[in-house]
Amino acid sequence: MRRALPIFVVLAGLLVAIAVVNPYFLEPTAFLAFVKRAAPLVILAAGQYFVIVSGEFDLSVGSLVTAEVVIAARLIDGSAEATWPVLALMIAFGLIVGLVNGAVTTLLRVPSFITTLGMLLILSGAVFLWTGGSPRGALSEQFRQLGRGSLGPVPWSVLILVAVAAAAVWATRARFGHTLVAAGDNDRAAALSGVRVARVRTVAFMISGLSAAVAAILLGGFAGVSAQVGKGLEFQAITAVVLGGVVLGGGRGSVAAAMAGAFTLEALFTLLNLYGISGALEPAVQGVIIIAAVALGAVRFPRARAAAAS
Amino acid sequence: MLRMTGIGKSFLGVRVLGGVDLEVSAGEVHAVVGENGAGKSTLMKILAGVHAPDEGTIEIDGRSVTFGHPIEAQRAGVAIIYQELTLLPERTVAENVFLGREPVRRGLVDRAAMESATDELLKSLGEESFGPRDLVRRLSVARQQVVEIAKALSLNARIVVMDEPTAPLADHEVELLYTLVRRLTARGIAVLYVSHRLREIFDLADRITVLKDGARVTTAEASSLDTAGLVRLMVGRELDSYYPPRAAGPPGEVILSVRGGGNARLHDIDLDLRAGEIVGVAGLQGSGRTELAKALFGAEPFTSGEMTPRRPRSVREGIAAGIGLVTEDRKAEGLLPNQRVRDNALLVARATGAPRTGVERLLERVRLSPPRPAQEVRLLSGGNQQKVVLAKWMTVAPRVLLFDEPTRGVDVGAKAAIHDLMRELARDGMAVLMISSELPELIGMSDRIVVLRDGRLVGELPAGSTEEAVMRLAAAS
Amino acid sequence: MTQQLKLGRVPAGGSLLRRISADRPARPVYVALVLLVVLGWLVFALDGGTFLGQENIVGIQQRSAALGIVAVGQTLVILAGSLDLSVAYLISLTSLVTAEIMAGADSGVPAAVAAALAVSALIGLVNGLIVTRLRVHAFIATLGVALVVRGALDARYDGPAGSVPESFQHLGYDRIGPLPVSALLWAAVAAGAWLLLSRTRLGYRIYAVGGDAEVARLSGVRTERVVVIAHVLCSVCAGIAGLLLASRLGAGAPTVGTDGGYDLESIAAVVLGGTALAGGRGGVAGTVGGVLLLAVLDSIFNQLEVNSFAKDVVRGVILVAALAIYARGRRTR
Amino acid sequence: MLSYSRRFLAAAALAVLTLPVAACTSDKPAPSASGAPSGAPAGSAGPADKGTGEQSKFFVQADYDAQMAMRKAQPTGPSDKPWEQSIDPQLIDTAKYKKAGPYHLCFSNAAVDNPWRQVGWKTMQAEVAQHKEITKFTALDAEGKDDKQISDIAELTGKGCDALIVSPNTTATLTPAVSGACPKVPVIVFDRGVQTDCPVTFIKPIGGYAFGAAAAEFLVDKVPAGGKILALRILPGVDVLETRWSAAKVAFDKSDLQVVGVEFTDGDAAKTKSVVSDYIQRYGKLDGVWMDAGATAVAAVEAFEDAGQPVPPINGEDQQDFLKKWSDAKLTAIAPTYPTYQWRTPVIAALKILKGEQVPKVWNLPQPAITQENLATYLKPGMPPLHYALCGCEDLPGYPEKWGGTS
Repeated sequence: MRRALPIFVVLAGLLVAIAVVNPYFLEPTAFLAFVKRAAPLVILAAGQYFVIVSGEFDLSVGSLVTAEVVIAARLIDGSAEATWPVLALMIAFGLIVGLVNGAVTTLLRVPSFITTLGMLLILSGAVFLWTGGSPRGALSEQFRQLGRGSLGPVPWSVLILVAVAAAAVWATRARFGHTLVAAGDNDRAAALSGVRVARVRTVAFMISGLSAAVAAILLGGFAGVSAQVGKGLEFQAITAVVLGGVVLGGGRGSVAAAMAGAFTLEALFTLLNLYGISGALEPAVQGVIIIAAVALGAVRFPRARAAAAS
Repeated sequence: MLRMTGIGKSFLGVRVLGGVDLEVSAGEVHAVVGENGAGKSTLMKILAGVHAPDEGTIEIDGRSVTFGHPIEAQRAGVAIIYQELTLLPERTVAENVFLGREPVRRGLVDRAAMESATDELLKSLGEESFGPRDLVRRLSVARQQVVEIAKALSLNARIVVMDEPTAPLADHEVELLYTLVRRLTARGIAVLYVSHRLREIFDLADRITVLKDGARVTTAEASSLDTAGLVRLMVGRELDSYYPPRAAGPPGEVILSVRGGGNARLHDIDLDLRAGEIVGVAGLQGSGRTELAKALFGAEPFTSGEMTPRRPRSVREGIAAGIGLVTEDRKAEGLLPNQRVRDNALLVARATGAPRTGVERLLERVRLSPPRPAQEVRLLSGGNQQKVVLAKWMTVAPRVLLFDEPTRGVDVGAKAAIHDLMRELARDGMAVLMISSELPELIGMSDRIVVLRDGRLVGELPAGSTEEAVMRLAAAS
Repeated sequence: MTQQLKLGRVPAGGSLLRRISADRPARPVYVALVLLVVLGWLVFALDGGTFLGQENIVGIQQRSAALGIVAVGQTLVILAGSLDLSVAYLISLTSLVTAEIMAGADSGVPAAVAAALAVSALIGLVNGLIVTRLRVHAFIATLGVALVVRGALDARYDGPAGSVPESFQHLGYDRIGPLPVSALLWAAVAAGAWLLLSRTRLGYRIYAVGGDAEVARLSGVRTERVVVIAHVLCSVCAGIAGLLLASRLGAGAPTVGTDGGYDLESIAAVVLGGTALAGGRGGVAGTVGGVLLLAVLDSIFNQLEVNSFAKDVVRGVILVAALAIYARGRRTR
Repeated sequence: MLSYSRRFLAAAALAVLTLPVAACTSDKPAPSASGAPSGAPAGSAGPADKGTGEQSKFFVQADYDAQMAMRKAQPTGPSDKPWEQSIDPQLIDTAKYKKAGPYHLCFSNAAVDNPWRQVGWKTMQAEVAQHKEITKFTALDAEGKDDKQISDIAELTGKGCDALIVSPNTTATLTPAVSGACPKVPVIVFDRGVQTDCPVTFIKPIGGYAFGAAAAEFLVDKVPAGGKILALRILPGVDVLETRWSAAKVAFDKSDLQVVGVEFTDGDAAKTKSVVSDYIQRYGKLDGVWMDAGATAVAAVEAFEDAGQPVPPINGEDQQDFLKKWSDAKLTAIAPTYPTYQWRTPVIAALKILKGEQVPKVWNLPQPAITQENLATYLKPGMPPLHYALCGCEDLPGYPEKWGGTS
């Protein structure tokens, strides 16, 4: 938790800065709108956290989001009855993609960077091969409600986000979470303590795939079918996780901080927009902030080796 | 030629060396001895420029030197052969020997010169089984060690530090090393020889410096000492009072039994472990000690033979059968360095789904002091780290606990605590197997000692046997 | 053991093949390449084309030259245990710097080339320093630098800009018999990198740092400096690719690097060539093979008019399968 | 494995040997076509600040005037086949290209990476399929890479094509490649142009100014004076999109409307929706939305719906999802188009050229806008949401399944 503290301070600072420029931001509707907008990235970051903390990468989530939305649109094709079965199918598909990523990485020993890069290519190619180049069909109203509608004043996506966040925090506190972090910190020690390293890592990839499926449901619901809905999300999710102080290479960082990292990224985008920093400078500012955040993290927590070196 | 004065060094607040003096003259073999954790390796690393000393001075030929980087030590004529191999497995022998100082001709690396020089070095070491162009990855550990020695020789060093150089070498290679060391000294090179093997020390050394708990005890002419005297200087106390008393009654029932166990490294292992008994395993490095523990545990399983309980084929089967392993290399195989004490202690329970245990009670049981469950283990001392590893196994209450070098890198106080704990576990009905390269510890702790040589059990000795008896079995050829 | 070692030994004297020992992991990619060429020849023959005709051979070379040059640079950083995700934006930037300084005039060529190389060296220096001094993981460091470069591009350019003179376009279009100048440039860069890696101290140190930074440090290698230099060289390679593309396009273009996907594709080519992503193992020969493999594959796709989605699927499968085979080979050895 | 060094040495030796002997050949054409004018300086600044910012440097007054004139002109040709129509054709003679069939057509495609290009590409393939005299059609996809397209064009010129169709990825950078192909094969360029007049014909709809102006004029007409307009653009710096905005800017500058924001959406529906929501929040209400492309129009409409506000006058494009929304939600809307039927024309043009028939030097296709009156004719139930209504593909074999629809 100590490591996680800075990101919450930064996030709070950004939120205050936004509120100063736009006081309306603190009103419940506006704030909920912000949370709703951030929800897909936060969920992706939560999923990516599990993969990163176990010492791996998942570059395939962006194209998985696109694939999920395109598949849903084609299968639902506007039909209300098809909605729920297709939602279930999307979840299953996310899990299966994660399972394949995990199995190839752990059993075939392909570096996860390459496994998931290959999966990125395969998914983005295969889904459009199937639909003939561009999305077909349409999402049903029921489907769209999850990303668009709300329960009373609270958007569904915010509720889903809360549920996902609670589940993610629970998972890290559960036996699974601890063994996963152990595998990321020192996989040999973990294996010699009875941790099924390959299995927990594979489950981490499946969680990441699941989070991509949920993010796809929210994004597809929010804005409808699009061929580029997931574009660039993998880098944003990894950035968010790292911003939250989670160390690439595994073993360190908390899922709450990773999600805070995603909120911070969204808050940063909002703030840049408010200050009228145009699209052009946005990436530059983002780049500097990411490097600075990680560099500061490295300075605060030097990679000191254990004390008992004699 | 070399004079180190008042050298002190602390790591994260733990003082591992204080006020150590060392003086070495040209052409002598100067042995540095001491128990594990006495500070030998740290002292050598300071000499090699790996660590900077917190205090003290180093003089070579009367001139004061400071080494900010290993290369500066190299340039000053200090070469070091580390305990752990420091070779690049994907590079060739020649590339490794000349790493960092490849010969250059017209701006390009002169491979021919490099390879012929390496070839000569290897020949001078009597090494014919591989050449300068072989990949290090393809060599056995013993041959990789030869490459290390060749590398040090190629430095034209004036001071050569050898940190446990013979550990992985076979006997004929040890003889060759002797020849080499003598050849070096004949050229006026000083050899600093760090070893546990007292016989080697008396064979080779002109003078001996004894370190204990980070301080120098004495420096003496080798001829003025005998084995027993040297051991006394190293441990500084009578052996018998040092170890907890053995169990009074006869050992209990057989908990683990192997007949004809074998795999790639082990052959025909017959072994019984009984409740309440501590069985020591002796053997030189490379004799298969660690492999035996890992085979019993299921990490590198036996592929043949009978075992009761059922032969574990994986770590999880081993744990399920009530077997635990305290690994030799804590950092690499035992601990999660960035996790809290608490998470380390609960790791096995969590991994295997054992019922929850109160961490505080566990830490009390292993006498972790201070017992701070929220501390990250990388910040703990070696002794406390080892206690955390022990706590990890207490959670699943194993019936057999295998200790591989349980007190390596552990300070004296913690060492005694660990010994007490081992004895206590045995008294509570556990079967304990202990591997140690410290013979006094092995003899002091064990109810009986089995000796491994070349992957076979070659004998068994009763409690209280002499070091000589153990060594005779372990080293006989 | 001894027996095996003796069997494994190579006859004294040593062939040229043995000399480039560090590049031996490249063997599978060349086997695959030969098989693919045979397959290509068959496909073309059945489809009524000539695979080994001049047009196709020139086409393969032209298509792979830019990627090839970037991938050679990427090989250096990956061997050193790092990674560079900023090359794509850097290529765009240098193509613009080149074309704007040349502004269509012959007299601007030397200054433009110097400026492009200087800019890329500077970006490489920044990458290297962030990785080594600030201890930021190369993935994040170079991704961050990529974003900064992108910001600069977006702010300053809104489309192709500048123009290169006729004389400079010889680089992109001329050929000597069946060998395009661009491919010769690639060959020169690759040969330079090969020489660097196999015959210079720096090259040896790159392998050492990537193989085990601690061992390298103990042997007196200044590891940080080596990583920084590898980054500078990688960026300079990207800069050269930017020059080549400016010459091909006749202008600088702010999207030429990202459209080409040079960041991830160069990494893919490097690992296809047998270089370990973790560093310390592999070499330029493998990378050249990897790039050629991708180019021949593209040429077959072109002949069969496979659509781009199917291409992505095949590329993804080949990438993962190749790495799985490498991993398997390492384990059973 | 042949060692790399040996290979390199051999290659180098070969190069040295052949250098003096073989004349140095170049695949680049002699006539210099590069060094094009980088767009005339900006047009007149707006009379008053309408919030539209600086005029784009892509704005060329003469082109603007020409397109405005074409919008009013009557195209020649069969009115039921707009892809064969042309506006103000300056016919040129093509007798020198005349040859007997059958024909081998080649096509260098910039990309098929968006739905517009997908629909167009399928339409072109269907057009090719219905001409028996085309026995071979070779198409290479450059996947959005300029460099690959340059190589593709070079490769295609060597494949014995009778005519080469090019859809350039970018204008300036593809110019040298097209100039290189012209002497070897009759070249037909469509969609984006190139900076050389060597192609036999250049096919395009009227253009971006006409698109932008049609949408802006509609808003000026429908939105009361003083109304707040939000302009949504995809990206800066893309020529075909810049012209759309610059024409809209001219129209808005002349009007009484206030443009409260010009935002880039990256063509991302979620971002579009967020941007529109932010503006609704900030200004309470918007009176009109102008868009430079229709792909995210539905997302913009939904932002109003989700905010519980009536949807103000808006423009989209001829994509089915927008037309359906328009019809269902009874919007006040217009859909200027950049018709995908232009993908049929190059094939028709190629055959005309090879038969020696005259073709226009610049083949300006009509560019209709979908309005409330003709909305019903373009709304095609059963077609995918991102299908473009003006594909002109209804009479082609395989419709609608081939375009992803159901009959």
